[in-house]
Amino acid sequence: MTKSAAVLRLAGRRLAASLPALLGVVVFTFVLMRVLPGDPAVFFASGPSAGQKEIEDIRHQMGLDRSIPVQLAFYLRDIGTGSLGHSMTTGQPVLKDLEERLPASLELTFAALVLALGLAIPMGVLAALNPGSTTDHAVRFLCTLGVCVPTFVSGLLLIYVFYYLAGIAPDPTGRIDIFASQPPSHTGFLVIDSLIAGDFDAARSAASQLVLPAVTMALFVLAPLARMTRASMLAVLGSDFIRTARAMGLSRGRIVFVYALRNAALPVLTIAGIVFSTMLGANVLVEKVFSWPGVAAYALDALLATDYAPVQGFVLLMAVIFVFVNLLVDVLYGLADPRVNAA
Amino acid sequence: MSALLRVEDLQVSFATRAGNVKALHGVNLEIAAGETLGIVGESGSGKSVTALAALRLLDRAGRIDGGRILWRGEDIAHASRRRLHALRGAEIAMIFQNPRAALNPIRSVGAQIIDALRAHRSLSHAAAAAEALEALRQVRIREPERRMRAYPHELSGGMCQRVMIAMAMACKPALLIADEPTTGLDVTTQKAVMDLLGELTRDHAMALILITHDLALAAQHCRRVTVMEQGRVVETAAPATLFTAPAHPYTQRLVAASPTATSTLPHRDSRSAGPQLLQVSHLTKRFADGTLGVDNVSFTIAQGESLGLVGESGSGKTTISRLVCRLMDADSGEIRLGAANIGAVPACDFYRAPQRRDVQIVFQDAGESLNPRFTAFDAIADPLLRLGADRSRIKQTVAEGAIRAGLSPDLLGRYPHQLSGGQKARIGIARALASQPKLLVLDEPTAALDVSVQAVILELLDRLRAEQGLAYLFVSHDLNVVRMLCARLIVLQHGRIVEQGDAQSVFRSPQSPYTAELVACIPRFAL
Amino acid sequence: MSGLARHLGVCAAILLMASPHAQAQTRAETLRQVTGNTVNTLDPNLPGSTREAFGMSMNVYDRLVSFERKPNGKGFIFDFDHLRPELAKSYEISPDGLTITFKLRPDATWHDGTPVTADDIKWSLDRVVSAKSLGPPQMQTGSLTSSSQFTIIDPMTVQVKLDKPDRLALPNLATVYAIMVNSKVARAHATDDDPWALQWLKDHEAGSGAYTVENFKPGENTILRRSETWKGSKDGSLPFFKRVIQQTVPEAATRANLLAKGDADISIDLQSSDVLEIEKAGKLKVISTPQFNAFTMVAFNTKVKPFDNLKVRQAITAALPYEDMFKAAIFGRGAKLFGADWTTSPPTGLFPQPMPAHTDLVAAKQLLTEAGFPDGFDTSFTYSVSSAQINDPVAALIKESLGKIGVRVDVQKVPDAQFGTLITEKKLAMFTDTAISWMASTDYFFRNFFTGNQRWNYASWNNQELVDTAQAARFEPDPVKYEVLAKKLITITAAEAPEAFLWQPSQDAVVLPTIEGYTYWFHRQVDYRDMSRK
Amino acid sequence: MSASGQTAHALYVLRANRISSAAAVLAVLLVLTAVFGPMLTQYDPLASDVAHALQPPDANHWAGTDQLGRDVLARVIAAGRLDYAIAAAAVFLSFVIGAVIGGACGFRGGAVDRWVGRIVDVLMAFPLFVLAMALVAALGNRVENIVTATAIINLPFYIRFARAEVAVRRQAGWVEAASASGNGPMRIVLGFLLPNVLPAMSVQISLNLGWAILNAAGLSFIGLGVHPPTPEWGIMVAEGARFITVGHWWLVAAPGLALMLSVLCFNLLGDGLRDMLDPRMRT
Repeated sequence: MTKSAAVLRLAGRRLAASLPALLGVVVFTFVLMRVLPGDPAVFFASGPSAGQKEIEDIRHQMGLDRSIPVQLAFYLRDIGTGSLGHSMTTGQPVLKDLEERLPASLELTFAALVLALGLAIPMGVLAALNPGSTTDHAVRFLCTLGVCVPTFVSGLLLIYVFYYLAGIAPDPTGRIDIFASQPPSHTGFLVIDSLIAGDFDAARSAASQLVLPAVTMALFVLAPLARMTRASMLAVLGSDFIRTARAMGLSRGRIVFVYALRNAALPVLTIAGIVFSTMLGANVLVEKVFSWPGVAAYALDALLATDYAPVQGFVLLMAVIFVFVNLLVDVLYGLADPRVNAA
Repeated sequence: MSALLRVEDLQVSFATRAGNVKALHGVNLEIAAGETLGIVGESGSGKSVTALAALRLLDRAGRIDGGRILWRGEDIAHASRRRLHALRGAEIAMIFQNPRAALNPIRSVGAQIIDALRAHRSLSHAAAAAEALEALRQVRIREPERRMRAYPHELSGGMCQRVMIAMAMACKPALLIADEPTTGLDVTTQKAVMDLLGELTRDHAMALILITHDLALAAQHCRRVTVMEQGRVVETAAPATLFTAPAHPYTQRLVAASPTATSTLPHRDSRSAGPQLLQVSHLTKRFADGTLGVDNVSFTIAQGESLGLVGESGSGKTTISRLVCRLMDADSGEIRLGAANIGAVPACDFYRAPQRRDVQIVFQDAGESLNPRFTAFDAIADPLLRLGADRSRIKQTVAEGAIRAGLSPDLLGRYPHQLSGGQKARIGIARALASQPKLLVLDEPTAALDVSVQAVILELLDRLRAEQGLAYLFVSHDLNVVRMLCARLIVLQHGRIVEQGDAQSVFRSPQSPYTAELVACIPRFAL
Repeated sequence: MSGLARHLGVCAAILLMASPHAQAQTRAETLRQVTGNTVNTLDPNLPGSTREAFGMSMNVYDRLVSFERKPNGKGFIFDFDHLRPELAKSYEISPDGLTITFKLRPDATWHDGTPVTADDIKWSLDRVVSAKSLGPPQMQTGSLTSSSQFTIIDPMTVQVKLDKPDRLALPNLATVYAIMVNSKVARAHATDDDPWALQWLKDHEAGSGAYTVENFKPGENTILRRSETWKGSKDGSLPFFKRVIQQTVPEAATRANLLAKGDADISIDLQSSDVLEIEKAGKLKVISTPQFNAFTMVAFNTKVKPFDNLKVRQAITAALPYEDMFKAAIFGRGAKLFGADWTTSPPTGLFPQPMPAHTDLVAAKQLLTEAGFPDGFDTSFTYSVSSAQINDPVAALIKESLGKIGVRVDVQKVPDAQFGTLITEKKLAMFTDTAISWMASTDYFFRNFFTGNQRWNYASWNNQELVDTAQAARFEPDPVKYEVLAKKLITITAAEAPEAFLWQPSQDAVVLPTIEGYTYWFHRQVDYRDMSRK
Repeated sequence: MSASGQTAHALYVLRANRISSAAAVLAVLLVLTAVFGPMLTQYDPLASDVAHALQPPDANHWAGTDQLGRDVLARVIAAGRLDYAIAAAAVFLSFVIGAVIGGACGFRGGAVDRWVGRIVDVLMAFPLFVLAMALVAALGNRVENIVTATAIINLPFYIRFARAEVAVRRQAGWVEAASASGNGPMRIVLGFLLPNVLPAMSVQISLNLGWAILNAAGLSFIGLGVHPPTPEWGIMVAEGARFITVGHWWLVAAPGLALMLSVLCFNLLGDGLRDMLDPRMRT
């Protein structure tokens, strides 16, 4: 009771404290976009017959004919009213675009994170139980191998091998087979939506589309997660209370899983939170390679087109998610670790 | 007498980065049912390793190279994992130093006791909970129902040790091994825990092995005491024999070095009645969390005088040492050194003040107070360079300082990790003396040292004071030690002075009940 | 709320798709195109419209007229010189060339089932010359500037009046922008700020074309369904494909994989290297068409030093490694615009055509010395990120080759938006780009790309003789005289060397062997209406 | 640690950890190749030979030739210099600035610390790769800007790291001792705290070197890398990856291998360093 109240208070305080950072993100992005050397109006007026007048029109339409502080003020006002402006690239309101694309990114990132954790935690535990052994070195080498291949290379290779050569994987063109029917949207996660709709073919299609990109991303984050699991497991296994548990004759399974792993999971949770936020923003290249209609690829296209609003919206969204994920991690941490309350 | 546990020629080694290191060179021990055995030794003597090896709890690097560990006649040195699980906790239990760390921080203490119970007996959760509650009651924890749900961080160190004891006793083992169970606890708590331990083992006819560095403690609580040195048992005898007629030279040294109510130092009483050097008045310091760390404390120190500051943890003694030495700012009050009001200079600017060289400090943990990246030479030279010494003579000055502190100049090129605890303590002293201060604040300078080293360092400090006419502010929790070095002392409790006066008289006839309790709790072996 | 509405909409779409009608549309009746880009608006007039949006509008909207097509190699190519009625039943040009009369089809209907009327046509024509969009500047090139030029004669007849007999008036009505819109629907969504319903038509269509939009997800895919009431084809038949999926697949290698596996039917934007290998493997059909209404060049900024010096331009023109670039950068896939052997006058008045440029480093060095740069000079060479695949090698070769005559080149690869800005602001010294014109007419090319102070005058060239000649050619009705003027334009350009012409890149359409009917259109997109599966 | 003690210790760790030793040897080889490599090959990495374009590896061109007939091996070797220079410069920049700012904040605390913390929060909240892209796009894709962008996105980590490490040690006895010995705050941070934080940071540095190379490669993939014809692994891999399907595997093989090995080396080396510092804290 007092605990949940404390957690809530913590959450509220953290959210309030993150507001200046969010404002900073907005302003910084805004200014950064304005110093980009391209003129978006020129870019979008680059049809075969567009002249100076069209450029001026677009400039006016995008509000670029005003001074930067005025533009910023307008932008902040728009954010206040829940609008993130329009994308010139897709012609849609940025909010709508992000709303449609965020579930795709989230679904992929979640799948990748679950996959990575599912592999990294057992590997890290195994390595920590036998430090210095061949298993330990093998785990370390394998995980490191994953980090040193750029995601666009591993992605293209996976496609080449599993789609082109072996023909096991579905065509890497988005979230669901283009010929399959899209389930009605409840969660935005196609696999879950399909299951809700009882459409198992669609669910299988959506899930199989997820595999390759999720593997590509998971490979890249395996190393930090496994390393952290190993290190924190090692630290916990070497701690006094594990010795107590052993001295009390607790079974090995209980010591490893209940005593050690639960304690070791806390730092892993923190890293997992960071990994999640980073992946969500950094899977630009994976989304590109797998034609995944996510937010990062959207932002990349906008950035190259000097399309301000989507980039600004994307960065703001990522910052908000970053704040919320951190908060979630803190809350989970607080629930899992009784010491946090005391602090 | 049939032995409950017999250790025969036990040899243990550890694989370290420097190669294989032998920790035990054939240790022999035995303890009968219901008996109490003390194992005493300084750091590195192998006393804890013996206990851990007996329970096969050595960490990954440790290995039993030879010998037998007979539990009721069964050799458990090579027992299966399954047998060990059945043995540990149920037949032999063990409790450790630093009880708070020895408990799982994210599991309620009740659950941990229940875990221990259910590891050996097929109990329902409810039955186990009931027994756990009973166990807590047995170790005299107040409100045991509420404590069942408490987490270790919510309990005091003494309470944690009681929980540990409850857990260890839960399955009614025949032998309890207590590895430094009271080290790090305040002297009053220490007494309570030891009394409880003695009482419980007696009541349950349980054998107890008490491992400690404190000879007096072992002598007080055990029927027989084994003295270990560098992985070997040097002597086993009844306490009285050890104290009166130690057979082995090492035991003799150890007995001699252990401070008792009657130990003295040659120069203690040579108080030069010099003019007043330090005057502290109405010193008050409130911490960030709102508690009063130091509450209206006033005292003076004359030139060449040595004042003792005694108190348990949280009494404010360390805070006062930092305030006096201008490493921390007080909220109110004055600190005067001679004519200068040094309390008026903010701590962060004091490094530029001319009085910086006059007040120096020796820290509690000598190792931790040395920059790991500085050689002994650098450490001693640093204050010389900063506080304006003759640079051209620096080598010579440092060497002289080292010799004065009893440190061989050959060691000046070494880094802290290449030096022993005693050597590091000497560097700390040499560094503090380098700027030729008038007042030296000694913050538990021997607390982390073995008794034999402590004795030497105390002697050194005593001699230096006499030679250099230094004034000391000596901070310690150990009444015996304070009494050896200081003629006058102050007793602190909760940041307040509860008693002050001549050391001998405070010791002999304490005025405040708190001081009386402190004095009473000092482990001593009455012949 | 909009969320709820969207949910309902999706549910409705699901129901529709689940219906037997939808399921009957098998894979064979569906065409799947994969492309690196995306349709970003359904109304091609919108500023910022992508090329894919242009292509999509051809399938969704009808225009009054359409270009004919003619066989070309394995496929077809559009015929700029021949037009046919599309939404119009017929058209007639008055002998003085000042009036064009369109008769409408009595049986033509909009996608909502209502008949096409002269009102709709008048409104649509007004829209394309009046709305603040890409339409007016394009229409202007065909002397279509004001809504007063369009009059309703009767419910089935609309007349267009011109000031001068402009050869480009009718072709302009066949271009992308001149879409015919269901004015009743569009007007219902017009606002005071937006009288031409530009906003609404961005996400919705109100046309009469061969296909209706089933699903429009910018950045992901656009799915079309055949309109069973379409009347605009040449012979009145319906297109073969009942459903068309145009899907965005950003990675070119993946697009090639999809085709190789037979999972996609067509792609027109594969990398040259992939096309080359696919052609070698012979399993897929590659239809290569040099983009005869385009040219790739190296432009010199004639306003800045040292490119204001003719000899410098000539020297660089002679120092470019044409053959190597042609071979290494585009793998020879295109038509050369260099290496011609005429000196004074070109053999025809067609443009673009090969120019008399050759790699001759000795001559280049000589020219450079004459220009006063015996030790060369420092300059930069710029191109856009999106064209890096071709221009990375081009830049490397140019840098190497110019280095041999002492010209030190700093290569700059800049994001597209920045590239556009730099060109418009005339800040680049030397750069490469590909120029495209919908109107494959010599005078149009020269007026658009070599005169005036606008973006497309890459070289910022100002040659009075050329300007005059181009203007004269525009309104010259006599083909013979026109040919003379056209040749003169080309001769001046060859002599003055404002740009070094490289090639016309090929449009490589890669299709499954069973797919037929691909046409190279002026807008360089796929027209699904002509295509079929064997 | 004394020099000899440190060497002995390092040797012990290397012996105990074969992978780290192999990585160390390989790292030295790679760096040597980057420095002296251009002398090993007869080919000019920039010289085109269109007649011999896209040749698979043979006796003359051990790693084949690219689209312009340039020797892939010569380009891979030349690219090493640039990539290592980019990574080293970026990491050095962020390390120096981060250590000083973080060190000062960790030692001082207070308002400055809070404000720097806020700014770091802002940077951390950014999707980092997108920030790098935006910075390179804004500043122009030149080598120095790629270095700057990489340094900036690394900066918050170094500040945090240095801050945390310094804050932990601020209360240490030897810091108090330094203060008692008459050392001012500046001298304590620069002379005492940072040298002690350095070993822990060296792990970060090593891991970051690999990461910086990957970052440059990622920027190249989206076209924001260095300008051609400058050879750079990221560009070569990005271009080569697109040639995999058509069978020109050698275009990606050599640069890909070089890139992978380098990143692998730096990562394993970082791990090894961590081992050397503290066997239990290998995170």
